[in-house]
Order: sequence, then structure tokens, then C-alpha cells
Amino acid sequence: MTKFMTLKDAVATYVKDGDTISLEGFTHLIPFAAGHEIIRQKRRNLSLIRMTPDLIYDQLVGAGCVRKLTFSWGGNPGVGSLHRVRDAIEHEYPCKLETVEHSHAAMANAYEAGAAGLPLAVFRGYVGSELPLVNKEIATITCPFSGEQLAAIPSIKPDVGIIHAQKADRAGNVLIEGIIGVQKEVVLSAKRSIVTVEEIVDDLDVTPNACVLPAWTVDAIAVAPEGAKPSYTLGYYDRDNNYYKQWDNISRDRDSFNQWLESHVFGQGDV
Amino acid sequence: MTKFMTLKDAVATYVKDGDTISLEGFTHLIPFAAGHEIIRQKRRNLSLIRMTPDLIYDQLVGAGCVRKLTFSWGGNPGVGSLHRVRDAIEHEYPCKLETVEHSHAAMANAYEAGAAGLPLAVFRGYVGSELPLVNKEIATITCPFSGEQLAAIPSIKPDVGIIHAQKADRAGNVLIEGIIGVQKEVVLSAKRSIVTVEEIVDDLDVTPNACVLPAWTVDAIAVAPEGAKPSYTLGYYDRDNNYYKQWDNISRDRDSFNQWLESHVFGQGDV
Amino acid sequence: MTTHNDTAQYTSSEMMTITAARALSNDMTCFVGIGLPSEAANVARLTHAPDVTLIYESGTLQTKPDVLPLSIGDGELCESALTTVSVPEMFRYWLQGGHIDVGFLGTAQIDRFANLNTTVIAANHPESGKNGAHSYANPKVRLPGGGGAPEISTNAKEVFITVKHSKRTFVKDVDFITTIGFGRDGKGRDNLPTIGRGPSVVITDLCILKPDPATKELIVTSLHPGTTKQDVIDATGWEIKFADSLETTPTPNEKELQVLRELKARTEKAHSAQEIK
Amino acid sequence: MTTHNDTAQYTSSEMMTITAARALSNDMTCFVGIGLPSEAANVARLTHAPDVTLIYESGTLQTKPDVLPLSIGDGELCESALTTVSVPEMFRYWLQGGHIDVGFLGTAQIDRFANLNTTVIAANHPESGKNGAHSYANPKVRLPGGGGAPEISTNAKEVFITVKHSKRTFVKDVDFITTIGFGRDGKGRDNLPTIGRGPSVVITDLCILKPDPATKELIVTSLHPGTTKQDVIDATGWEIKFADSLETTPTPNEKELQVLRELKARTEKAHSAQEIK
Repeated sequence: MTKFMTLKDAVATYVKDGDTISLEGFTHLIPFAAGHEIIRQKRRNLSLIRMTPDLIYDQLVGAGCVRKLTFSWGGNPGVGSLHRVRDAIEHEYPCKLETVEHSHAAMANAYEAGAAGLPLAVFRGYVGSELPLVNKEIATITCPFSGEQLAAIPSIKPDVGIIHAQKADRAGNVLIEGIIGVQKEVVLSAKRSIVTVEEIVDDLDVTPNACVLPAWTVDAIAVAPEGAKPSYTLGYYDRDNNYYKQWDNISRDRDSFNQWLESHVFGQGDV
Repeated sequence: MTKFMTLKDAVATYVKDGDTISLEGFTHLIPFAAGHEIIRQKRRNLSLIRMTPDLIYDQLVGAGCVRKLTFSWGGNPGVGSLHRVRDAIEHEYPCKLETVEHSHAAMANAYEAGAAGLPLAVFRGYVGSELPLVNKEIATITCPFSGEQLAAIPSIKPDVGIIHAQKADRAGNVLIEGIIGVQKEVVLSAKRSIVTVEEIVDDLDVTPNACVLPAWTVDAIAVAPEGAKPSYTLGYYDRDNNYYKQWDNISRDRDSFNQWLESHVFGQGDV
Repeated sequence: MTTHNDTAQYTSSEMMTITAARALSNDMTCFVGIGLPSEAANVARLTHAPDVTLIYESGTLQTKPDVLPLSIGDGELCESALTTVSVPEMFRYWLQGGHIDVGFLGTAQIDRFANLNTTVIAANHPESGKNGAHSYANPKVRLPGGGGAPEISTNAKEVFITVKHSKRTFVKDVDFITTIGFGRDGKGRDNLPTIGRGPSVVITDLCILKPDPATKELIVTSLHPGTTKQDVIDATGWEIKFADSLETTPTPNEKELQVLRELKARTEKAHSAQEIK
Repeated sequence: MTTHNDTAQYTSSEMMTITAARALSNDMTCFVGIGLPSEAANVARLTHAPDVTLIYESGTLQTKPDVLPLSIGDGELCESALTTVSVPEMFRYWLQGGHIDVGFLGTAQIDRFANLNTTVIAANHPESGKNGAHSYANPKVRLPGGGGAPEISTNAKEVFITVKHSKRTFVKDVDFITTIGFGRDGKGRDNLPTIGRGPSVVITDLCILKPDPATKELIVTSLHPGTTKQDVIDATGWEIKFADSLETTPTPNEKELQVLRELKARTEKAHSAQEIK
């Protein structure tokens, strides 16, 4: 059953060293507050999964929490590189970073298959791409009806799924609205799940087919107002595109990153 | 591009003898008006696909339009048998009816795979069931990662997909709301599609993740008020459960069915 | 209509429904079949298990209908649901994804290994053996088919079954396995770690049956008050065994009976509201 | 900044964007990559193709942003969309399902067979050959990766590419095929009936290139005004060929330039509105 918790307690309870974790949110609803709490609690040797690593994973990697990264597009959208991720890949700073690289279609299908309880995802993918040469996870299966060769990859079933959402009601049901990405899939496929929300409300007040996660699918709900900043929460606040641009300078240099980490993460109390 | 048409013209244009057709709607939004128009236009040798054949297919079968039926649950929900379907299977009246039988999970997955452009659906299904003994479509594939044997069946890609929906806007975008079943999948997987709607409105006035079919996915939109009766349209009218109960008597006897057909279908003008 | 004099007057059908309702507990998520399971599940929700999560294959998640649905997709189910998902999502994410504690099923035929047949009755057909493959093409009675049951039975963590007890329904071997209980030999779930553990209880209007832990054959573990062993033997198509510690099923209480009767009265009224045109 | 005196003053970047925009027509559904493709697609929508259907991989269907998104999932895209679907649905139903006419892509590297590399720059690395498999593990530059492109390129009916022309970008063989054009030998799409027909046009700031119908090698079919053959030869990493009937690309008109400049000004203003805290 769902427990309402502080974010500090939720991370302490459900995130362990060595876990495989998906913090998802396709540009929208990225769980920055939860990521920062993981950094503050100094989790180590995490295997992180995320379609679009983005700043949140740059920060986790730069803070030394991560040993492995599975991704399909790793960059600062519209700005450039993730300098902390590149520093880890290219110079093993602050530690060695193993990578597993997919396409978006592959990861979207693997999340879908994970939510669907299947061991594999089957899709028309990687045709002519050289990614299968460098990613041993990518196999092919032959359709018994058409003879077509299709791509197959293992489904994603993280130990912990972490997302941010607009709101929960008092029973712990969660509404996700707007660009919903793979948010539902992450929670449904993960062994344990944490959802941060902008607020708790009496009534979600939704239309019949809204994207709602029932309370019993979520392990911990933590209220984290502005918990997605500098990403955004539709209906609450906009994406801080300027922050993304300025991140390029902060993250380019190890010292300025470490300064930022001290003042903006370790210097902040728990939410 | 979408064309607004009368239902008569839409069926005349897009439904041909011998076609494979899905008229879908999982209890909700069953396109009865469209089915009756197909009967009035005396289409023959249709291969019908539908998870829950229901009264609409009892009527099409009884009227002699159908040579093959693919289904996963064929009955009058909560009432009993589909007598016209049984008469066709058991006594070849009014003509022989071939059947292909699946489970709901199988057909739901096959519609999903059809919409996803795949030749097959892969799922954990039919374990221990004897349906694979009588349905040659059901194959198994072995997961290259886990070694698990999974069921595989061909995806569904009908010639014509026909659904009923609440409303369309003037550009031809369609809103489906409530029990959405496999409505979206049918339209996306079909070569041609017809959507009947309760009404045309200026603005669909929807929330961000509403189930909306863009105009360019639909071939013909026909206004058919109460076009789902005795099924229902959420927000417009309720299911006529009593009609379903009375259908048992009407359909049990060939003469009373044929009388009903004359007065309630052939005796009605086009919508 | 059989009635029993105990704390309250009730029919054997009411006994069955209320006993089935009691099998559900407040913290379960239950994938509900239409008919008897739906009746039982909603009685549970309206009595001892107000927070039981009811899910119907039409996509309605966590629904709280005020009247029983006639079909699996009545408007009532959607209007009272937390949310409604597509049917592919229901079968992929919610059922196959492993989120269902209990699949609650009815059936037309059930055998000693709790295999279910809702496909064809064919045992008396000249061409038929007991093998569905041989009797399927030319059935004596064509039943509606499997619907959701084949995968509910394997993808839910466990399965409850409720069905009226008769020799026609309780057969030694079903004519056709639409939905696996424990297979033709009771070993059909062995060495299949990705599927659920199967039927754990069968509730009839006469008794409660459970699979023997070793053989998986259904044995009677509790007799309803007023039912004799001979009643069950007469209504069962195989040599039915009784548990050593055979219990007597607790009778329905006044509240349960009241809730069930009011639910049925509301339902009857709602479904008769319209006349055919 | 290069400017040309024709009917209007414009930069080579503007020439590229507007030429790319003109490749889209009003009745197309276009799966839009971020950056240059997004800029071009929205100029098309705001000029000659008001009904062009723009789809972003974030799930936003038929979107009409007033400012260019910085990321593929800016709120603007969702708020101005007809509807927004999940990312798995976007890739399964809408892209793989065959509903996309044009995939509009940018790239970091492109070769003579229109193969795209957005994975690693490794050509100068001591361990590297020209085979991506050998240079991947220890790249000179780690690029962002494939994102949606590998499957956009195969599941859209055709592909448009827009990228600035330079010898660093236009290489004979890409270091790594992230996304297939026509493969290492130009035959990578042969006998694959379930995939799209691949790149049909590449629009740069110098010219328009199209695959030779027989060999699939990119050849220049149109030079932008003021560009010489030598300019293109100097900026291309292989012996570039020119079509016999080489055309001159029509210049941007006043309206197109105005729309593009206003769009970029609105975008600049919107993205600079907030200061980092």
C-alpha cells in the first residue's frame, strides 16, 4: 500500500546502493528533487536507466553515484553535451561509467514490455544501424507468420522507478498529465516506486481516460513542490530553458560543478 | 484525408464484398447504425473480426452477410447465446460460418500489434489452454533472453475498421471517451476506416491526453445520432439492457428474426 | 427455492454469493468476471471489504458500481471507476503485468483439476472423445468462448471460481480446456515460474472446494449448512473426496443478505427501465 | 554572416531553413527532429503549409508551437497539440504503425549514402578504422546518441535531412552508422519491403542533394544562389557529383523571411525569460 512520506524517508527506505533505477520524465516532469535527495544520501554504484539522461543524470553521474548508464539520447536538449557524463565516459571522473546504448524506440518498447510483464520487447528496429554491433543486448527474432526479422531486446524492469507527477489524492492515487512519456510504464514495471507530486488534493477531478496510477501501484508518495525544476510541471510552472543553457557553463568544469553541488544540493535541506 | 459523408455513402464507398472488417466497441460505442447499413447494402462474404461479437454480429450473420467470424467471446452479455451465430455454426443457416477462436488477451494483443505495424503479437497466453489445438494461428516463440515460451499470433489488420465515437470537430478529429476498448487500434490498423459520431462540434474541448483520432487517420466520418443503440454512448445515452434481454426472443426463431430484419433494418431509410 | 433456518432465511444462491464474497479481503485487487463473480465481488465491496479493488476487463480500474453490470462494459463501471484504460492496456499492463491478486471466474464446466470449459459441450457427440481437438468442430452446444479467462487464470496470482453445483457442470474431465486449472493431470502449472498459482478455492451453492496440495484434485473442505456429503456426491461427476477436517461454512449475516438483496433489486430495476423499440 | 542580394537580404542559414521548409507540403504528416528540422517544419506551417501535421517524439500529435521548443518536450508542444500520447504509443502506433509520411532529421555526420552518425566521432582515434564497431569504445567525441532517428529513418515513408555543409560533417563514410540512409554500400534498403524508402532529400546551407536513383549516392541537384560548385566540393568529404540538370534554388521570399525571423525572435525571448537561481 502507498505510504505518504518525506522525500528523505522515501529515498532512505526504497533506494539502495547498487540498485537499478529509472528516474523518468520525457523532458516534462523530470524528478530533480528526488535525484538531488539521492545525491545527498550518497547512494553509490547505481545502474541508471533513462531514455534522455538530461541534467538530472549529469548531476548524479558527476556526484559519483553511478557506475552504469543505459540511455538512448544523452545530451542537454538544444544546448549541447552532458559534460559530467562525458567526463565520466572519457576520463573516468569521478569514477568509471559503463554505458549501454539504445535508440528511443528500443527503450520505449522495453519499458512497455516491462510494464506488460514480458521478458522481451519485439519491434521493427535497428534496421541498418550499427548499434547492434556495440550493444550485445540487441537480438533478432523471426516472425513465424511473415518471416520478417524483428529486433528483440530485454524488457526494462528496474528495482526502483521514480517519477514526478502533478498531484495525488488523499488515498494516494496519482494524476500524470501532459507529456506522460514512459511514466506509467516505469511505475508499473519497477519492483519499488517513488512518486513526487506538486500537491495532495481532495479530488483528482479527472476525465474518464486520464492517466491515473492507482494508489496500490505506488510504494511512496512524497510532496515536492517544484520538484521537477528546472524541468516543468504542466499546469504548475514552465520549463526553465535558461537554466538548461546556463548548465553548460556550470557543468563544463569540475570545480564549478562541485561548487554547484555543495551549494545547491548538499547545502539544501531535505524537501 | 477525412471526408464527411452520409453513412450510406461511407459504407457504399469503403465496404466491399469479401472484405475483412472489424466493427469494434467493447460493450460501449458499438457501431449498430453502421452494421445495419451494411445489412441494407447486402454485403456478402465478409470476414468479421470482433472480440465480443454481441448483437451486431448476430444481426450481420443472421442477415447472411458473413462467411467467417474471428472472436474471443461470442454471446449476448448477461443474457445468453447469440442464436443467429449458433444457427449458422450449427446448421449453416443462412449460410456456412467459419470461425477462428481466440482469447480476449490474444485479440487485444493482436489489435495492438496491428496498430503498431507489426506482423505478430507476442504475449504470455494460452498456457494450458486447448485453444491452440483448434486454432492454427497460435504459435509459440522462445524469448532469446529468458528462454520462456510465449504465445505468438498474427496481428489484426482489417481491410475496414468501423467504430462509433462521441463526436468529431469540423476538421474531422474524433474524440472517443469512456470505455475505449480497441477503438483506436482498429482505426490505426485498418486499411480504410469509417467513424460514426453522435455529433459534429466546433471544438472537442479535451484534456491533454484524451483519446483523439486525428482527422488524417480516418477515411470517412458519418453523423449517426444514437448510432450505437442498444449499446451506449457515454455522455449521450445509456445502454438499453432491456433490449439485449428481449433480443434473446427475437433472435431465437428464424421467422421472428427475419421479421425484425425487415421492419427494423430494411424498413428503415439510411441514416 | 431452498431456504435454511439459522440466524436468517436465505437461499442457496445467496449462500454461494456471500461465501464467495467473503473470500475477498479488503487489500486485494480482483479481476472480476461477469455474472456470479461480479455479484460476489460487489457484495464484498459493500460489506467487509470497502476498499477491495475491482477491475473489469473492459478497462475499468478500481470501479464501484452502484448496480451490477449486465455486460462487462456497462456505463456504470466506467462512471464509477478511478480511471478507464484501453483493453490492450488492461490485458498487457494490468493483468499480464502482474498487478492482479485474484482472478474471479465463473464457468460452464469444471473438472476435478479445476480446468474450465466455456468453449463447447461435446461429450455426448458421436465424434467426440474427451479431447477438445476432436469434439470442437461439431459441438453439441457452442458456448460463448474463453473471453478473458484463459489469461486471467494464468496471469493473476491466484484464482477464485464460483459456480452452481451440478453433475452437468462438475465433470471428471472437461470436454475442452478453455482455461487451465491444473491441467489434464494436475501437473499443468509445474515448472512454469512466470504464471500464477491457479485456482485456490471453488465456491458453489453446496460447498467450498480447494485443490489438494499434492495432487491438485478438488476436494470439499467445507459444507454449507443444511448440505450433506451425499448432496455433493450426487451433484459431482467424479468420486469427490472430502477433507479430513471438513468444516461447516458460516451462514450469511443479516447485513450481507440485506446488501445482496438491495443490490439485486437496484440492478433489476435499472435493467428493466427501458422497453425495446 | 553571408548575405545575398536578390529580392531580399538573407543569410545562408535562412536560405537553408526556408528551402527545407519548402520541402514539406500541406498534406504531410511529419515526425520532427529538434533543432534545424523543427525550425524548418514550423516555418512551413506558418507559411505555405498551414495544415502540415507536426509530430514530436515526446508524444505531441499535430502540434502548433508559437515558439520553437528548446527540447523535444517543451510545454508549448503539448499545449498546442491536438492530443498527447505516451512515448511507447508514439513509437509503436504512430511511427512504427506507418502513419508518418516524412521523418525530418538533423545529424552530426552524414556520408555519401546518407547514413547518419550521432553516436561517436572517432575517425582520428588511433584505434579506429572506419568501422564504428572498432572506434565506439574509445571515442574522440561522444555525441548524444541515436534518440528517435534510427527508427524514424526506417519507419517513416521517406526522410528529409537538413544539416550545415562542411567537410567535417559531410564525410565519405560515417564513423558509425547510428541511422541508416542507404547503408555502407547503398544497398541497405534493398529487399526490405517493411521499411520506408529512406532519405529523399538533403538540404544544406549550400545546396540540395538527392540520392542517385541507381546508386543511392547523394548528388547535388540544386545550388543555392551565390554558391558555386567549388564551394560544395570544398565542403564535402567525398568526390561530390552534380546532376546534369543542375538547378538554382529559388530564393526565400519576404514573407518566409519575416515568419522565420519573427519565430526566432519570439523563441529567443521566451527562452531567456528566466534567470538561473
